[in-house]
Amino acid sequence: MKKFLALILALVMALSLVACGEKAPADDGAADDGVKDTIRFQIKNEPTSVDLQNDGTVLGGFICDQIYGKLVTFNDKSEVVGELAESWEWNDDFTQITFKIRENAKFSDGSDITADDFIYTFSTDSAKANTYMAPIASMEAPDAKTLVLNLKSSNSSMLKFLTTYHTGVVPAGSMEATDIARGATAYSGPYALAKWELGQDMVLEANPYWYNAENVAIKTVDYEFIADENSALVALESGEIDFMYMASTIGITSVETIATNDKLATIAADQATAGMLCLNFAMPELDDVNVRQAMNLALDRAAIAKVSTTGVPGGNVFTAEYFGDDYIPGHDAPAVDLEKAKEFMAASGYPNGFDVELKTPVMFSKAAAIVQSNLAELGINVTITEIDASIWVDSMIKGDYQMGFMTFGNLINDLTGFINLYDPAAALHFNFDSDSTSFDLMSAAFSVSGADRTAALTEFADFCEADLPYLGLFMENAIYGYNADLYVPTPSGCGYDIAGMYWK
Amino acid sequence: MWRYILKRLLWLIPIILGVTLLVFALMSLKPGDPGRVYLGLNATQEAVDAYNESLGLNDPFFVRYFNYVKGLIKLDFGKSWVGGESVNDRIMSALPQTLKVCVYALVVAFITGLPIGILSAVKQYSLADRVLTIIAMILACIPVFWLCNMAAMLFTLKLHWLPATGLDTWKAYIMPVIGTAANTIGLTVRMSRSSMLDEMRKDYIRTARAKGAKEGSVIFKHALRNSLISVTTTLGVNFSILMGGTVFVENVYAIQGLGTCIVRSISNNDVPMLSGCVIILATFSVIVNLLVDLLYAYLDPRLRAKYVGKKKVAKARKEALNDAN
Amino acid sequence: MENKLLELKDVRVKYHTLDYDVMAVNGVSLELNKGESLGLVGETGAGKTTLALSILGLLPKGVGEVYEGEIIFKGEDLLQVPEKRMRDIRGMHISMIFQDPMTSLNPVYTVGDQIAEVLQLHGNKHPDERVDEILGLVGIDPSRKVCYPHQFSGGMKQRIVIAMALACEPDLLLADEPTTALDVTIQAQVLAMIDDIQKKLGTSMILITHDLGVVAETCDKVAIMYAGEIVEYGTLHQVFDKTRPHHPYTVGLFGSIPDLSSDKRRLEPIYGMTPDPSDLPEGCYFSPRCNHCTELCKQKGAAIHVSEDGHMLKCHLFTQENKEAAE
Amino acid sequence: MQTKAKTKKQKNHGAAYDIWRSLRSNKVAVVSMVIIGIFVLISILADVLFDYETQVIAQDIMNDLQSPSKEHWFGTDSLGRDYFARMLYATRITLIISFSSVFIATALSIVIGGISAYFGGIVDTIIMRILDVFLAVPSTLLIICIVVALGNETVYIILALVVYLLPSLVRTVRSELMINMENEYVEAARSVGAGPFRIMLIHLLPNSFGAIMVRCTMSFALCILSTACIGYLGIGVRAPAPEWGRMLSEAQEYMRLHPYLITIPGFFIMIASTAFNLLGDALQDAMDPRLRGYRKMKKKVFARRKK
Repeated sequence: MKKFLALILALVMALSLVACGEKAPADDGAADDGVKDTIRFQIKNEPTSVDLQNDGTVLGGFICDQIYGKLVTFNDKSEVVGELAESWEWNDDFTQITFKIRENAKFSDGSDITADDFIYTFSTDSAKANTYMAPIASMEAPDAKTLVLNLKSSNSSMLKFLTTYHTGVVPAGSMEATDIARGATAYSGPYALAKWELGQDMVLEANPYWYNAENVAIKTVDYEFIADENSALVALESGEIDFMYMASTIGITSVETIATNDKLATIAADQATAGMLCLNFAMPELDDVNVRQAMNLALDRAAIAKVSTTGVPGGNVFTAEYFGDDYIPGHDAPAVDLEKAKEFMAASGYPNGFDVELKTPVMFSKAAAIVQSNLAELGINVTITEIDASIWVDSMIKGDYQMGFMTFGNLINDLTGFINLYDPAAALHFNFDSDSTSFDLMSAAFSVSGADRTAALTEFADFCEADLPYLGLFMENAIYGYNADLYVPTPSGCGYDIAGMYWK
Repeated sequence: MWRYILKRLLWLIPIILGVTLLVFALMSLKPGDPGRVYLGLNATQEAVDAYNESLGLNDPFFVRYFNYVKGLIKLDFGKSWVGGESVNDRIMSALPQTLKVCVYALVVAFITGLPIGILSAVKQYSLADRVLTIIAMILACIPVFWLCNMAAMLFTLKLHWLPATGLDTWKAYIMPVIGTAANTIGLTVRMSRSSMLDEMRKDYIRTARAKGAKEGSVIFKHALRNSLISVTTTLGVNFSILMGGTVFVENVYAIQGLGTCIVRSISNNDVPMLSGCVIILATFSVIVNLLVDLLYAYLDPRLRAKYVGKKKVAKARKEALNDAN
Repeated sequence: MENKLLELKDVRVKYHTLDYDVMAVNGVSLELNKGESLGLVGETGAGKTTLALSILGLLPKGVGEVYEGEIIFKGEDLLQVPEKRMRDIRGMHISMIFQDPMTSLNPVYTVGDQIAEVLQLHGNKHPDERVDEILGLVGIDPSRKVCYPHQFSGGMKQRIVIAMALACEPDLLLADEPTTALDVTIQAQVLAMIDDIQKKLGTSMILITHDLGVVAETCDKVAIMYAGEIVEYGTLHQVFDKTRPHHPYTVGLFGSIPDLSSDKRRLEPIYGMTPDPSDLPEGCYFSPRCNHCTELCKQKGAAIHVSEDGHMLKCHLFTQENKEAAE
Repeated sequence: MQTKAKTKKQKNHGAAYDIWRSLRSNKVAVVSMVIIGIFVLISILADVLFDYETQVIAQDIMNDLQSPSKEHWFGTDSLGRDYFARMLYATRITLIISFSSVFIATALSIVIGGISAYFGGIVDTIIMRILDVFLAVPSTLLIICIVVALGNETVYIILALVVYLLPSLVRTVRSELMINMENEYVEAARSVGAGPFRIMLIHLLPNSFGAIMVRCTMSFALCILSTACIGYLGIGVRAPAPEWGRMLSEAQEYMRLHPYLITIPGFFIMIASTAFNLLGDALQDAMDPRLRGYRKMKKKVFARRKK
């Protein structure tokens, strides 16, 4: 009997030794010496890589933001300010920018950040393929601390492109030295990647050589990967994590639950994604502009926004995020005006309404119900078909719907993607207006720049106002939960910089 | 004994190959367009086709399978469809967590299940037996994901005893391990109870009593040793049930194990990652089954003698004979 | 008096089941002296094994119960003895052999260990040479004590069980149909071996069987049991003597054995079945099957009639008033 | 002198009556049979009690997340649908899926098990090795692979469950048939010239019917649990049809403020699979004559003839 028990124990020890390898379980974050300077940051999934030039995933980008310094960045009033560059100046026709790099700008290993580092980083092949660096024609470094960028064509929004983490800088030659996806040799951002083994925790340490390192309060950032939103919320409530980030935003019910807990708070930032009601123009009734105008005036966008997002009602898709300086004030969502809507219906080819099917995933079921009751006023009776989330995006792309919900947050995250919305030939096409007028106007606007572009975009906006290729419903916002005694600055254009946070 | 082990090991290879064929065939039925997923929705169709070509998706089925197996032999599970990350690294980093939870769960299940089973067998038809059997039955049927959620709510939110996520401190192990082990505890109790009852009815128990042995030694020395044999057979099956359960437990307690990989690859339709995880888990379950079979053969002298081979016994007799004369 | 080893006084045993009781043994009185061997003969279900188990106190707990009578073993009433003392007696002073050798040995321990266990239980710290000795005694090659039960034939296993029973040289050996499961040739060997060991160690034995031939060869005394009662008890010579008066059941038993010497063509079997112990008939239990059955037999249980030389019969045929009625 | 034994006449019935009698006497079996009866009743009546279109799927946003009240016994879910109606309908869907997959799996297993047991040799080893492959993949993962690969129409879910149940069922059938094949009556039948199928149908199957029934009941419980598992992962029965697993995972969000949403489906799943498992256990006890167990120790040894 003893022989047998010994054998079982040996088997168990062998298996568990193999399993946990030689590493002792990770210690419990840096020992905080009285002053709390660590923050446990939750994100949904472990990023697949921290390669600043290739990383397509949202979470990877968020971490690159913290560890790679950029020439310029947004402040909390969404104005472009210098980060690694002290100052910059355009030439008159917006084809050349000259940056003056800060004297005290250093990498996390203490070496100086010079123009050559930028030139090296911007001239790797993956940089050339990156849309944000595509406009750069050539670069010069008159001296160590000045960088001159010559653009292919006059492009005023190039400055905006340089605020994204894609245009971060790494020490010259470091791309070849290490596999950049797992981390660079030295970091130019406020934080440096201290420890990251796949599957284990990811820890960032404050970069001592950061140009304003002295007022960075949080010294260590310990990332926790929790995929299930409910578990993350449980962790936040039990004080195991301090900041609940998820991927792009947290859900409505999490916001409600946090609201009931005074130890927690939420913070919101405008997001570049809009929720919209897409209309399939293959259906004659929806091809009639009067019907679209009628529906546009009948939708109660306040109620729809309340049930489907933490964001705000609104509708047009022309946001600062995409258009940079030449952003045209958006056409705000029209107020509900039933009489005018009924007039439009009467003027339309279908005065006494028609039947239409609205496909919706479970997360927009509530909004669908409101749309159904709103359109019923016009005699349009909507049957709601709930479709499985796994096939929702595919069926929208293939145009396999009459009316359907769509949000752009998870579909496009850069300019070209946005333009393609209107290109009938593009893979992602929403059957917007049977002809390609809106696409022609859109591509024309982007072939020019400066004042002509603004004029072209205004013309495009007016066309959309009149023709209504889709019905904008709400503007999503990114909302996150965090520990109430943590000060979180209002988020700037490109999301959250942890450097600005501190414990109260 | 070694001939038997070798034979079983040889049998392992076709089974693991069979598993890879099964999983690969299933996954190749999956309509999926890795190019589109990787390059994003606004990449041009040619770029997408080029990428698919590079992955070799257009080759005939058996060529693709052959390449896949060639990769497997070199322990290279190919590239994930999402973010092009190598599946290998992800699996190698996720495997320890899952194995830790599964092994500890197996031990916990065995250590709690067996004594309870014995107790309720020895005290048959007593109140304890009735109560324990019903609890064991409920434990065996409780849905894992529901149990974990409820436990997390109770112990983390209401009582603040246990941490909610991860496997950092030993306390963090408690809920995941018990969650994974719950079903197996139920099965072990039922299995050990019925095998103990069978053994207690056998004649050699009466012989032991007739020898004047204490009741305790009759139960533990004689009956338990025999019933352990049939209980160990369920060890192997239980281990693969445990691994099936990790998908849910790791999801609720945010453990970066293979279970989380599987859930993530389901939502991303990431086929190489899913098949990689499933094949690794299947391989481990097959290996553990083999280990359990060997343990079973070791425990049961009838089997062991058969594989020790006739030679040994014959040799013993020959020696005895030439001693005698 | 001192050589009286075992005395049973009106022992009655019943099994409790949830809706009725089974009367397995209904008043058995016996005596056994040192070195004597008693044959206990009867049909299946006559309560033979129950009697043996009750002597050793091995009746299933909470089910079997000796509700009346005494079992005096060397002056000590085993029914009052505490469990701990009883355990010392089992294997040391009284040991038992069971019917089916195939399942009586624990399959996962070596034969040597199982025999050694008895010795260790009763104070023998290093039992090895005793194990070899006892194995030799039962005719098994001591070197094979490292083998496992499944490596032995039925006959060999029974020898091992016997070795186990006789390891501590008990005073009394209860053998519950030791040879029934074996075929005839092995049966003879095992019986011969039991006989000469018994003579060598001076152990007295109660041999339970339904085979009168086996009793004839090995036992000194014979008791015939029917439906939980001893209906006839006497020395081998008395019971097997054709000329004496016998209990009708004994006559029936002998009638059922094909006797090569006599020229009788047909056997005279006993008709009917053993009565259901939970539903025993009134009066003498054998009355429904007895061809000498009288009205008296049906009403009252038979009295015990003991002849001068100790030949006991339990039947109305032999009691006084019946004898006058018969003349 | 002693209590009069029973007087009922002992009719000689086939094994089925004997099993039924022992089941009836086993309290646990009775309870589980009642529960299963209720579930079957629910799933039959679900269509009658609630109209699928208006009451089970139709959304009524205004009064969503009502806690259990008089007119909504189980309250309403996040889309205002009556939770009681959805639970009953989910019972119906789960039972239909479970029943069909168990039925198909048993039929298939009898065929495959029969072939493998009867012909033995190479055929048997091949079948066994193929089953080993299926058994190697941990249970839930096998179902996940199939459903992810083929899509989550109900047909594919049933196929996945059949493939999941098949190995253990085939092994039970095969071992039962093999045990029975050793009995002499198979030799006798063969000697009289009976063909393999005739032997299989008339001699072997009725005898191993007991063990197959036990395995069937246990498989039912496994089916219920697995349907719920894939439902929880979101790849089970497709929306908008209600299904326990998916209702449970959707209710996770509202766990704190509306706990009834998550407890009720979990409870149903547990009760259903426990009931089937308990019945399976009781069946196993009833099948096994040796096990006196719950059967009130009716001694089979003493023949009981009315004098």
